[in-house]
Amino acid sequence: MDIRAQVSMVFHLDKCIGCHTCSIACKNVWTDRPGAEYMWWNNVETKPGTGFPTLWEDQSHYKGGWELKGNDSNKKLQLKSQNKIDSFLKLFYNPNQPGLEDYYEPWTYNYANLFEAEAGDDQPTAIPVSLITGEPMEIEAGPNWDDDLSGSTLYAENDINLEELSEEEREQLFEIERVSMMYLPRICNHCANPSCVASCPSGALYKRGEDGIVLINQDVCRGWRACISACPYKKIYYNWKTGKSEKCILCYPKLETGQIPNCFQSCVGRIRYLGVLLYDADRAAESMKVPDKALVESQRTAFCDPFDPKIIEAAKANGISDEFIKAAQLSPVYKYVMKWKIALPLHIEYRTMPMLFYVPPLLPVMGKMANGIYTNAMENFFTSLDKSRLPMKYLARLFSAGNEDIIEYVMKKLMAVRYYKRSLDMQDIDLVMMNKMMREGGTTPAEAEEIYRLTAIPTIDQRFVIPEIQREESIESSCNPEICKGSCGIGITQPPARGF
Amino acid sequence: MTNTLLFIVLPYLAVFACVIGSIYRTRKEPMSYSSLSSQFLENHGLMWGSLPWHLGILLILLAHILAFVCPGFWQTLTSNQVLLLSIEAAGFGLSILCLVGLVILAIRRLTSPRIQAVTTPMDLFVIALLLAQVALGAAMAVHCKWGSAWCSGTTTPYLWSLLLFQPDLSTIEDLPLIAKSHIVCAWLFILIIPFSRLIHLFAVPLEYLFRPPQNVVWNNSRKLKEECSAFVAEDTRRHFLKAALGIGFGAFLLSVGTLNKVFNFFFGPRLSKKEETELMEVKLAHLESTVDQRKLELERQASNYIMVAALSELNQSSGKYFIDYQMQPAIAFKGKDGLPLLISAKCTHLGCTVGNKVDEQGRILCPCHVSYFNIETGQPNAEAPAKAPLGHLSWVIMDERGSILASRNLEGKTACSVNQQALANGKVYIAKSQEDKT
Amino acid sequence: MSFSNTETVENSKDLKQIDLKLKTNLSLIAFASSLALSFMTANPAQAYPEYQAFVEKNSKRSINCAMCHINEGGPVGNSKGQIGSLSEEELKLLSKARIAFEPGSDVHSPILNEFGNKIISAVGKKKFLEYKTSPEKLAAALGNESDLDTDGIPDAQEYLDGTDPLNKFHGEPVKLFWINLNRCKTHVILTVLAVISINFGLLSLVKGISSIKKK
Amino acid sequence: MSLNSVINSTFQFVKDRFPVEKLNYHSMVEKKEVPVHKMSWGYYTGGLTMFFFMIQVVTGLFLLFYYQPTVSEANVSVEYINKYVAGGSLIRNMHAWSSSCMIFCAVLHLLTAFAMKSFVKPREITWIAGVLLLFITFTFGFTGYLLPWNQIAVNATKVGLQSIEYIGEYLPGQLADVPRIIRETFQGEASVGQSTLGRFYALHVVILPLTLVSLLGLHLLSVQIHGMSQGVDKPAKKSEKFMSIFIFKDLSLWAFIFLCLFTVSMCIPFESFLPYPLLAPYNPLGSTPAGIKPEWYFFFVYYPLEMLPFWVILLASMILVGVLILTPWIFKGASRKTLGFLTILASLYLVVMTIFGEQIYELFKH
Amino acid sequence: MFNWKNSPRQHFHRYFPAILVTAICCFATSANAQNTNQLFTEKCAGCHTVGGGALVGPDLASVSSWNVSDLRSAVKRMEQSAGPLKDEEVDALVDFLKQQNNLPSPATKNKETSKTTQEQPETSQILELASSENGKKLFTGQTALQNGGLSCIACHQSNGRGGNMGPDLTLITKKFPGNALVSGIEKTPYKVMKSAYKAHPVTHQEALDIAAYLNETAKIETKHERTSPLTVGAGIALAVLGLIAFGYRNRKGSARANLKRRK
Repeated sequence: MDIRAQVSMVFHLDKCIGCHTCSIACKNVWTDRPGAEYMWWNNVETKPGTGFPTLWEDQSHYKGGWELKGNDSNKKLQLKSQNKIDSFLKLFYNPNQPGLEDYYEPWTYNYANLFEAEAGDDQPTAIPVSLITGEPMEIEAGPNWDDDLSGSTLYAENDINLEELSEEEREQLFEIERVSMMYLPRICNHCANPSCVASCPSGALYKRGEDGIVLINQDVCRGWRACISACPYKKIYYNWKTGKSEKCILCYPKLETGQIPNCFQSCVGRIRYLGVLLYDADRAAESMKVPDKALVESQRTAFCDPFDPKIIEAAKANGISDEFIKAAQLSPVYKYVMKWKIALPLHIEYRTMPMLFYVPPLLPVMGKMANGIYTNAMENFFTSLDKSRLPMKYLARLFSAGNEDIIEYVMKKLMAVRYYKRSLDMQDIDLVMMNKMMREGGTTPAEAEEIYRLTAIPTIDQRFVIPEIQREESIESSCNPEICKGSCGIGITQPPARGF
Repeated sequence: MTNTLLFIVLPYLAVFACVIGSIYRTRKEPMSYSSLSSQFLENHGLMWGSLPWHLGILLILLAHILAFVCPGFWQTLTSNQVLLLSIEAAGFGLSILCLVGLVILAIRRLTSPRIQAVTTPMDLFVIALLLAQVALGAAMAVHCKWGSAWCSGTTTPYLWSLLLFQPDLSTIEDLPLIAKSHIVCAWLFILIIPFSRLIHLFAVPLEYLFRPPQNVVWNNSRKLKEECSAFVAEDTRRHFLKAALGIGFGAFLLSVGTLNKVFNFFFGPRLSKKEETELMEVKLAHLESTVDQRKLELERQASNYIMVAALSELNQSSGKYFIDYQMQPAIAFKGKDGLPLLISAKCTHLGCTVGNKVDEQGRILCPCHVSYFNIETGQPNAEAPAKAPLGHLSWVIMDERGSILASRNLEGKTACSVNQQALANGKVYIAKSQEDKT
Repeated sequence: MSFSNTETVENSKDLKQIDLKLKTNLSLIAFASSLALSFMTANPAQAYPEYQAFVEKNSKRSINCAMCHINEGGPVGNSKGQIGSLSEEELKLLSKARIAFEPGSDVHSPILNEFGNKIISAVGKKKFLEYKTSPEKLAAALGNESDLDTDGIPDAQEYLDGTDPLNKFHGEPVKLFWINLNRCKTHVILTVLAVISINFGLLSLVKGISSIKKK
Repeated sequence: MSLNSVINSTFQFVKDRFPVEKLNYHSMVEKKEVPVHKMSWGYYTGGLTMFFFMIQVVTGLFLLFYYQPTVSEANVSVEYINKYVAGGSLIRNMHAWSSSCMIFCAVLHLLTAFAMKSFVKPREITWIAGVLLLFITFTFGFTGYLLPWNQIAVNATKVGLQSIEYIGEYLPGQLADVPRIIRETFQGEASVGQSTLGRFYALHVVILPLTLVSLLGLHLLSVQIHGMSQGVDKPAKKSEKFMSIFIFKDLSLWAFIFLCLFTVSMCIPFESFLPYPLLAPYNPLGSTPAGIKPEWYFFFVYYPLEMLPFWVILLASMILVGVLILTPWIFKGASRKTLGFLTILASLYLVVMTIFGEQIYELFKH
Repeated sequence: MFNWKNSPRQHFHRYFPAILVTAICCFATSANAQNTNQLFTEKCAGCHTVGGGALVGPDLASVSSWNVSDLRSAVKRMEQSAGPLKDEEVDALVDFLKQQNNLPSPATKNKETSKTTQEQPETSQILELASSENGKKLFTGQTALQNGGLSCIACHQSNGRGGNMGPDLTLITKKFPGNALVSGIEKTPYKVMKSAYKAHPVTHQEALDIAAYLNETAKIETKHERTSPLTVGAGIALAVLGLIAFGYRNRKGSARANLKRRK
């Protein structure tokens, strides 16, 4: 048993309003540099939609993540993008690497023209110019080009997660004026079994042992770009100016000083939760060796109960500090993921064991009623699930590798909590009904109350339980800071400019 | 002069700059230590450029290195006609492949505005140089074909001579211009490695083959406990690497200087006729002197009388050495009485051979510890380390017919049968019977 | 042959004053020279002990006749390389060598070794006889070009040092050291580099091992 | 005192010197530590001596390829090695130089060991083996000197052997003949000749090396068993592992010494210190050439021998040998200070006699 | 009149201005001349001809117009290449070269005669001592040269096979008859070869064998290789390009370009 602590996250999608504040907060701090203009370590996508980079979920195309190989007795996880030998051939040319055209060409506007243009008949305009070449350009795409375009025939309909939907269901989904959509904010999942780390030929990518943050050592990175195609979430970006890859660093400089990462802090909807999860590293890769539909359950078997004395002992033996264990016990993530089991990983079928969990949105589901209004049809509380605007199949593709039972369980619980609170406030549901509903939803009044409290009215300390990391001190006590200077995400020992 | 500059100065300069520059750049600018991929900016042309180029040049370089490092093996390979033809064909094919790739890369770099945003003049120079180099190589395959065969007699010895710090241009200075330019370009190529994107040559991520898939860096107390020691182990490994490098390089240097010598030592010299003759003469002389020595011994075993000298040859001032019956040196003088005076030359101190020159006081000197012996009495001087006197030897004088004319025994008793005049023609002998008594 | 008393007294005085061994040699030499002089009329062979004396005094090394002669006992005698053992033809050569009064003639005297012949052909018999009184001039007359044994020290210098001009492995140690160091600098540098490198390696090894031990 | 108790005490003596429980790799090599203090350099002298011995073995084997031990061939073969064989002169010079260095280091080792009081219980055996090794080393020098068969070699050997016979004059009665018999056994014939050469050759190439190696084995074994001696009065605060820190430091010193030896051998033929008449092939009919003296490492006994009566030297050397062998018991109680003082005296004597011996001798004569 | 292109060492021309004179008739004239001719072939013919055109060194036909002392010093100067020459030998060579003057000769005729008169005796002599079979093996490198030199075929063609850095040797015996060829092979005084074979000399027997083989090749009709390695090489290049195209046929195009508008 190799107990490790992971700073993990829960995004409550019901609360996301798609305002992109998180993206901007991140951009302003981390990626506002030449070469990084097109990077969005945090972005918010509209679902159904193709996302950023376009169609990133299409792994037949990008070859990200792990593949389950071998027979029943000897199952192996293998990188989809490369094996050890052909990775050397891919140094010269990587056929799966997304190019600039898969993202967008970053641009600015020639604002000076507004002031400096000579007097003429027409209003002077600020024409877009490329941030790469400096030439005037046509804008063809942007980081959230398909924002709110859920009904679009180009973007929404090409969503790869809609593959299994029948033609009927699709048509129903994209019915004019009744489209439904959800927002999906994404940052790096800081996976427990990251494929990007495994793919890096130079060994520049690494996972921090004490908090599980995945980082790239810029001094070791040689720009072979294997990680870019290996990451199924396309959350590693290539800096064309420095020739190195970069990725979300979970604002570790803030985390280390007990502060909240930028995107978390700035979230308007307060959808984000951050806390420590204890997991068994020996089980991390093992638990990913099961059939797709069992993955969510299997992943949960790798997580540990922070209250179990045995686990605490093992964790301490492994160097996990008391602060971390305490944070794990208070962790909102543990509650969502393990206690209530209503937060699910995104695309667990990539088998990287992502450590960012989403509470699936209930609103688009509830939105479908016969006449477009909510009713309290008491006889069959959960009928709306079958007739959901956003089919369960679709959500299952996103959050449970196609296992609709899990989604249904989550939805029922969420709905039960909602009805429970409603019954308390409105008093329009009788107790027997309520109890029956709570049973069907798999919850209890106490739990429902707890869920409600953490979801709707949490304090900032409840949302973000950040342990005392004190990394500087521990670095100083174990390694010369001068030597370890380059071993952080973008903490480079040299300016990001290339000579020669 | 030009040749020296291009083929001796340039290579050393290039290799020196390459080694020092690369080490500097790896250590001080690890950030810039890659080739700055442009696939992100331009995806399509790169495949047709990069893949053929890298595939071709890697195999060609491998062949070049093989030819230079194992010239013997390479010569065996190329002496097989079929193999030679295959090597030539493959080499030419690969150079064409390289050319195709390079041209596409060049076009791509010159036409795509996005790529120009990350292009430096050095990149263009590198492409131009590589184009020239590969074109020269391909041209050699046409105009000086079977270079894979003739290189082992020309460029390989040249490179080895450079490696051994004994630059020898003779093997390449008469090569056609194409070949010489190819060599110069190669040195230029090495020269610019640390100053250009070519540095990525040394970034081959071989460790990827051996490392575990996940890479975890610890920085909590677990790190202190385990991974801190891993850091120390890393440090240790670095030390061991340095040690291996140092010892290996030292051993290499030593063997460069000595292996050849050691081999030649055991192989033995190959003497010229003249040297051999000289040596034989010396050997013969030594053998002859040994033979003389043995003859003397034999004579002393066999004959009763040993001739010392003719009486007329002896004088008072300078003695004549001879060997007595005990195989010890002795000196023969002429005494004041005109009769022979035979005295042992073995110093009674530590057995040195006493000198034969008589000084003004009628003494002879043992040079070892400076004892003066009076030749008349045999007594050493008072301060001498030698205490015992030198012994006198008995002698006889015989004429040609063997009749004894005079004799002296060990007690110093002299018997003389004829007059001085008659004695003058006699010869002095020592006698066995007399000696045996002592 | 007899010696006057005065000479003997002087000699014995000298003996006490000056270095004993050297003096012995000197006396021997003086004796030999007088001996040689006495032979002058009967035997044209000459030995030039002044030179030997000079060299021994100058260099503080003892030498014998073999510096210039074939036989270590000098020119006179019946052994190999001495006049007594010469054949008809060799005698002719000897006489030819003896009349080589001017420098530059080709001398192959059978009693002289290479160096002796070199002296006569380079200096000429006439000058050679003149220098007898000031043997140090001989070195200047020999010049610095000739180095018969190729050890890097010119013959003239070896003559002054009292080292064997015909033995490559004999010379003033300090001079030989610098000359040979210059000659074998490749090897020495290679070895220095090798040793530096090996020592670097060994010290790293020590560091490596001690860092293991610390752990 | 019964026989039994004698046997028992002998057994106990050996048991103390070679304790079985320490006869294993772990305690002999892995656990062994070398103290670090201001006299630590002394610990390196022994290794250095061994290094020179190793050089001697290697170069000696090289020379064996060409050397021929006969009176007619010996000198020519040496000349052949010198002149014609590639690297021959280098090998020969190395052999010669390193022999001198080996003796120097051996004496230095003896002196440091003495000063550091490294001979007390349980290291008596180490000390005695070491003293014997030193004698053997000197014998090596003596026997090897003859092999080139040139003037100085043969004459020096003659003198050396004759000195043995000289001892006889001081022995009573029947014993007086013993030294002569010893000399004749070594000499093999009436004067130094082919038989002597053969015997010396056998001694130098086979017998002495074998003896030395076996004694060296004993010496090293006991050194490893008991570890390095404390060396100074106060136990050293620091110590380093013998394996592999000390070993590698030793190796690195060896490498440096090798460089010096190599350079010197490359550049200075060791003959160049001698007047060259001595290097001519031995001439049995000639007189002993002037300027003859032994190798420098015999100066400390040679010059006194020249100055003082023989019996004084004889007595002194016998006492010296006795004292050397019995040192562990004689100086058992002596303090390191006393030993250091004695060592300084001894080394002063050695240095003065070796460097200024000749001048002293000249002064003495007048 | 004179092929300047083939003479690399231009400075020699100061000593040997070009005039074509025949060398051959001397053969018939005297036994002494025969010896001299032998001497010439041994010492000089590796690099020079008399009236046969320039090889490594220039044609010596012209030198007969020189005065004797110049010629002597010129011959003497060649000692560094040809090895020590005795005075008699120098004289003989000077005489030999001087004699060429007497004989009128158009170049073409000269070459004719050289083939018929000079070649025959020596050729047969070579064939006696040598095996052209071995020669072929040596030439093509099937057997390695004894001292480790490169086999001829690395740089020379014979019978349409071989390298082209050096000249084609198929018809070399026409230019370089008999002993001249042997000595040329043995001494290798040519520009690239000189240094390459310095450390790996060709033995006399090998030279004989190779000469014998070359003698034969002159008679056989030249066969040309059917496929040049260059064509094969170009084929290989094409094949690899094809392979790349095949291997990456499924590579990713632009994802956005692949977005299809559903209808």
